[in-house]
Amino acid sequence: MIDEKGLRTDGRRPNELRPIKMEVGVLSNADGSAYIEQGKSKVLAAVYGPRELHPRHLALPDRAILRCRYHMAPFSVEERKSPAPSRREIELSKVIREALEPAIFLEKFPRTSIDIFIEVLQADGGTRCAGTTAAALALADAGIPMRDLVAACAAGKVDGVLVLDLNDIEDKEGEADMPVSYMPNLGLISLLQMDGSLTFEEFKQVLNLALEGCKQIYKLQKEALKAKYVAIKEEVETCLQS
Amino acid sequence: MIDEKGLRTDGRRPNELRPIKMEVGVLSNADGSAYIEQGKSKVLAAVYGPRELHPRHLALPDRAILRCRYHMAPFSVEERKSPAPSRREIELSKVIREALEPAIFLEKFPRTSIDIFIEVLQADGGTRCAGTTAAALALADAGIPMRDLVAACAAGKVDGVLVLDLNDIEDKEGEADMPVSYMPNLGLISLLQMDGSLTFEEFKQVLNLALEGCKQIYKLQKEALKAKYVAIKEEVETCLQS
Amino acid sequence: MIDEKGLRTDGRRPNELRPIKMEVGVLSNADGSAYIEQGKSKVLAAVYGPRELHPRHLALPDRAILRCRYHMAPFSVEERKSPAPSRREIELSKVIREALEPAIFLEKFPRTSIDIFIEVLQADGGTRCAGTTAAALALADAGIPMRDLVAACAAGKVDGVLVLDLNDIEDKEGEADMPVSYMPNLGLISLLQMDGSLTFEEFKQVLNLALEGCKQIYKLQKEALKAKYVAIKEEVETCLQS
Amino acid sequence: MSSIMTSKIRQRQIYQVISSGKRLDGRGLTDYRPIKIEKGIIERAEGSARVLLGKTEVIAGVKVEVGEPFPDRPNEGTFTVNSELVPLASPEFEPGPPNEDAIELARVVDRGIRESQAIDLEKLCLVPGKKVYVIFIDIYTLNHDGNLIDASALAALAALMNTKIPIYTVENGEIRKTSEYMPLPIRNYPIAVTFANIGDKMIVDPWLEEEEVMSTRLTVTVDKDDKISAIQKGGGGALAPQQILEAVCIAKEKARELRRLVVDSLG
Amino acid sequence: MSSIMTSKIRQRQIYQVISSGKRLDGRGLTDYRPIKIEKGIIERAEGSARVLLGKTEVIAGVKVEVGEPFPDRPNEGTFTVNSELVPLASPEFEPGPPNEDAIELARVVDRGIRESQAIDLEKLCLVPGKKVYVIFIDIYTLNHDGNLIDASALAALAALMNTKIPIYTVENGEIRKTSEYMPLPIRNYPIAVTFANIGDKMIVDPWLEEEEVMSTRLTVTVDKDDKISAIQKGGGGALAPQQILEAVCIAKEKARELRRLVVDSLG
Amino acid sequence: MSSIMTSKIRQRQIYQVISSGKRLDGRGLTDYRPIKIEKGIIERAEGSARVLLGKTEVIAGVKVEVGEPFPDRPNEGTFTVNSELVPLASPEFEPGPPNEDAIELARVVDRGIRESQAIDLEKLCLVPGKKVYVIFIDIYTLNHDGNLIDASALAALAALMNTKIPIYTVENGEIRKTSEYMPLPIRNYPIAVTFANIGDKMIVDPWLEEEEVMSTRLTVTVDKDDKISAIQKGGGGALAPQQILEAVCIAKEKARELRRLVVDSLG
Repeated sequence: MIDEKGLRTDGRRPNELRPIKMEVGVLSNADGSAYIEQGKSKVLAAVYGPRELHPRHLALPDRAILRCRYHMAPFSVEERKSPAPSRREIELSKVIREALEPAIFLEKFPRTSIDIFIEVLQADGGTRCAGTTAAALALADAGIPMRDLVAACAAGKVDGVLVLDLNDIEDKEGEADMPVSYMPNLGLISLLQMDGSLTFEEFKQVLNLALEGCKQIYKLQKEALKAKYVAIKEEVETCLQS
Repeated sequence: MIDEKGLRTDGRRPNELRPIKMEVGVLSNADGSAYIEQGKSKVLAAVYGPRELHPRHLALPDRAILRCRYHMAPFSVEERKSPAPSRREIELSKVIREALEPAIFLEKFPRTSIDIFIEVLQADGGTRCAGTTAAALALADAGIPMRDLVAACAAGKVDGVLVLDLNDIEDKEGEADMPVSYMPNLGLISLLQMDGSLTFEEFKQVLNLALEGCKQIYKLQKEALKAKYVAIKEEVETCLQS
Repeated sequence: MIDEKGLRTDGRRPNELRPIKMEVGVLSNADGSAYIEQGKSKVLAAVYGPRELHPRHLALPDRAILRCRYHMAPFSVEERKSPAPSRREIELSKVIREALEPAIFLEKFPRTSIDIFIEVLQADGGTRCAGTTAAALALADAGIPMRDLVAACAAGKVDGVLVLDLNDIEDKEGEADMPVSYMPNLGLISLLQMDGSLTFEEFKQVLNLALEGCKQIYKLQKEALKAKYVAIKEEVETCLQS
Repeated sequence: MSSIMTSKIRQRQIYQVISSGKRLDGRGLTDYRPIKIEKGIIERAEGSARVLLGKTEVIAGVKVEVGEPFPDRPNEGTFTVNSELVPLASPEFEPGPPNEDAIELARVVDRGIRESQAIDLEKLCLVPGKKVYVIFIDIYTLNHDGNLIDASALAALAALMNTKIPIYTVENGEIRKTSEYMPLPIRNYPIAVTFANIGDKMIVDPWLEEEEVMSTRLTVTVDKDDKISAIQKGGGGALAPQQILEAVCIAKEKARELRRLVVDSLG
Repeated sequence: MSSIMTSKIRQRQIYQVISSGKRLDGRGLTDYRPIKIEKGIIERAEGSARVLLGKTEVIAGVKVEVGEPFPDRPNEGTFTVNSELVPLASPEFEPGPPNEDAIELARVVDRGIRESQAIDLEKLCLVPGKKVYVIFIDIYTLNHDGNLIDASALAALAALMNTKIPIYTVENGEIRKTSEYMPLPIRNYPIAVTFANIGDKMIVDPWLEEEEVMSTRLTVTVDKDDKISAIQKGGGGALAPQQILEAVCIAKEKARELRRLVVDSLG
Repeated sequence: MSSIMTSKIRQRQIYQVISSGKRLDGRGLTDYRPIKIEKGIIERAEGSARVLLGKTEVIAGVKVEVGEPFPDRPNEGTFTVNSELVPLASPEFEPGPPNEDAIELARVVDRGIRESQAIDLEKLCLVPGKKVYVIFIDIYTLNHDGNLIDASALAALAALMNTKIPIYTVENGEIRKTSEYMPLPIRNYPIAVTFANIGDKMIVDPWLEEEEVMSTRLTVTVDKDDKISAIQKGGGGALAPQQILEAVCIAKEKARELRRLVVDSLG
């Protein structure tokens, strides 16, 4: 899956991200929302809350409860997926929730819930990372106070080469895949999974590669947030002028 | 399915109802109940309520909640039906509930529920209408104050002929089926569905045909209610004489 | 299944129990626990409670609620069993709960629940009886005040011979199986099921045989309880001496 | 009316009357309520029956399909018993999958039929190991006024006796439905007789209010040869061995009485 | 923001404005909101479309598999419509299996497609009685601002028109996928037109706040020949026959208008 | 006793002791509790093992069936890992389908086995594309005193090493079970090593009270060649890259230690 020029199936160099498009505030009902396209992966995230929690006895007296659902549309994958949540979706919902939790000041909203909904509209690898990235944007869009953004990106090993941001075929046929989420200002990793086979030395390099990817994603997140505020500002100004 | 004399598979004329038998107050535990046989369709309806609602947080401060379950016995159809509610049963439960709702003074019973249970014991077409008709009787039998009775009947198109009260084979093989429920005193339609293919002109005629059917059913409902009160009166008198 | 010497497939005489091993207090988290091996059947029971009940509206003002789950490990039987509770497991959970209920002073713990969990690790016949026996030990181990222990044992008919404590093949291929639980001090039977074919006279004899088995099991239960207290005493003494 | 829970006073009354050997509705301790059995009430089902036991009302419907045998019984048809406590029958019943009561009920009826070998399953094999008749017995409780087990067992038996199954021809392992029907091969008539223990008395056929007072329930299923096919103790109480033996004796008599009713109703 | 329930005052306002023949957003009573249809947005799906109806946003995706036909239609492919009201679309939507609203929505869209015979199912048979194309139409609501039925029906139709199915070769009853694709055979274009009854007025394409005020909903699905394929009344109110007849008339006009949009968008 | 939630005071104590480089039970920060592995405890299962890790107790049972391969791996057997947190193991566990913790546990164990290619799946093919061995690994937690992942992974590996599978003969695509058995072909020995982050320390094999105090959990699965097969971060905290690298280093050593134990126990 790496050609003689060292390029990947989609023409990328090993340490190159796929083309990424992010947009913030795409849904009118949600308190915050974001859309991300990373290569052919297309993921939507929405945040509702902080809001009253039902049933009430689940509420915590000293902080908000964070809930997260990662879900794939039936048409997002090669073979139609049943809409009932799979074991994989249940695990990823947990992993993503735990990736976002350290970034949020949950203690500011006791007795409430903050609900994150991630819908994978099209899956081509890296959807848990794209979902985490989009969810962090949606949280920011909802105005929820955060210690840092969370930027996520995978790295791994394909045909003996360490590569960044694996697509579906690289993930499935490659030797290792390692999704990572990073909070650059805090210097902390909040999501880390790996499967495959790596020596300790390789692991170190792959981790660094993933962190580099996260940092690039982080920049794109900031731009996407800025773009929204510019858009709002323009809207307001147009409004005032008219 | 229409012979040279213009008669249907079961010998009826196009605008003729099937033989109908109604009985009110057939179950001793329910607050109200009714049984209907319409051709080979046999349907039982029971009403519980107004009664306390569990879980309580579902209760409404200004009116009763109306709940309805339309359910088919496993042995009611040609091939045994799983007892778990099908999508069709879930939809019909909603449609029947919404057909009965405008007839009931729900605002007289805040914080309670009125529960309607419809069991199809044998299905030969028109069971949602028969269920609606029986449920209206059961509501009256339970002494729940109503704006009007609700009488239901389908009409449709079979082999190019507009017909009343389709049986199973006419429904399945015919060109259109249109279940309707009507409140004759109010002159209002509370259930209306259609599937098939009808021109606007045909639609108008089929609707009128269905309304004529509803009016006949309405008369039978009144007789069934009267029969029960006569029966009670006789019982009381026998009791007094003895 | 009975040879010319009158012995059974596993070499036992008709009125002989299988080798039985009981141990009390085997799990550290549970409030009470017990383990039983009866032939190749291996069953673990644990008790939690009396404890606060969720959801609270299920609580009773005048006594504890007794709950019981009989469950088989997927690997406990010849063909892997789905972990979802089967109809058989649901019935046996009820039957075992009702076998233990008359032995417990539930009225001493209003508004609480006492929860019994039985896990069949390996099944070779008689697991509902072994589960009942172990659960009674676990209740005693949890310090829950009881009117009597409950000892359970099956008897039945195999190849025309009345036998005690049927194993799996005897249960499946035999003519009758009758699980019984007994409270020897009260002289009362609290679990009784039978399936097969027995004359009235045979029934009488099988019932007596089962009661004899229960009495033997009862002795073993007492020994197992004593063994635990001896063990605790020794532990305490060792502790004091050191 | 929505709550049919009997008041404490009423409960004490029931208890005391039974202690003195009588019952509030005038029955003797081992009398059944009036029983009415109607057959063939659901024409679309291959077999059906309705049983009225006092005010308790139960319908059983039998559906017949063709399916695969169990691997360990390649030459036998199969049957399953399912029970639904539909919510129109009692304010205590709720919609949803069968709860433990419904499951126990179905399994007790099932065991009576299975252990008495009421259905000749070997006659229900079409292609050994491949195609057999599959019998679904669905029991529907329409009004619950106590003793659902006996009413359900009666309804199931009557429905089975009323069942006609389509005849198939078999050629080269392929089966074809004919337009002919034959009766389901029935060779035994198991009858469930249920007792309630109230005070020191064992009464037969408890009605709903008596069930609320009873400490223990005991069901004895007896077959046509007076053999016991199944027993089930229910409820959170306990019984002395002697009480059980007496109940089994009475069950034999009662079963004969009820069996006559079912057979007559299908004459 | 988390609660989008309209206040009582707002509700009265909506009601009054409509009574006077206008709408709060400036539309006429029978005007649709701006509609935008995008096709082929999910490359992995065999067909897909996104519909924006004002702020209501719906995606439909079509997946194609090979499976067995229904026994009573051995020569026809099959299709199913599924709808999910995913929780990111509204604070009122909850995760879990489809509720009655989602099921009704899917079934109304399904009936429009089925009764107008929009898909030529006979062309979707590969091996009669054995192998046919199986079409899954999944409708995903992304933002709920009212009138999900019309948006969903539009999205489903646009996605079907956008669908390419793999061509198979059949040899001796064995099928083999080729690398070729062909368009899904579409032969009708059913359009759902939904009315809300508010006061004595029937308005078209209600948005969310209007839906909260309406007493009754009426959906009329009209096919390319101006024939009515499906009707569904929803909501707990009732309608006079005359109101229904008028709505059906208007629906015919509106359906033509919308049909043009779908066809154009797929040029 | 029914609540095993650790008190705030106790939590602070645990935290402080660990900050000073010690643990309340006297272990060093990277010490495991005593481990006991018993094999073959469930004779009816094709393989089984019990693991005691301190007071944490886990059983794994292996069942072997014959089934179909996945379409994209026609020449390989399949396996699934399932975990049940049965309610007798902890007052926090509830009956019902596996929750997210049980699912994560099973999937982490599964990935360790799968990615290290511990089972030689190609040797588990009977008839390519049709019949393969299907391996079920069921993990049962009997007592939960922390670090279920490592105990479960150990139990699963020991049970697999203990597994004997029936030998089948294949003739004309038909398979027949013989009375012979062979060991399951195992070619790697993945070991999961779990860390808890408490304060600035990474400790190995946390017990229950430590788990309640930890901010983050990190599991590193290492194979027989010291390669990393799987990693899983859990819990709502975060880690510095350096902490992760150090943990991975320690995991390598610990895995060797534990691997020796499993292999020895099966001598």
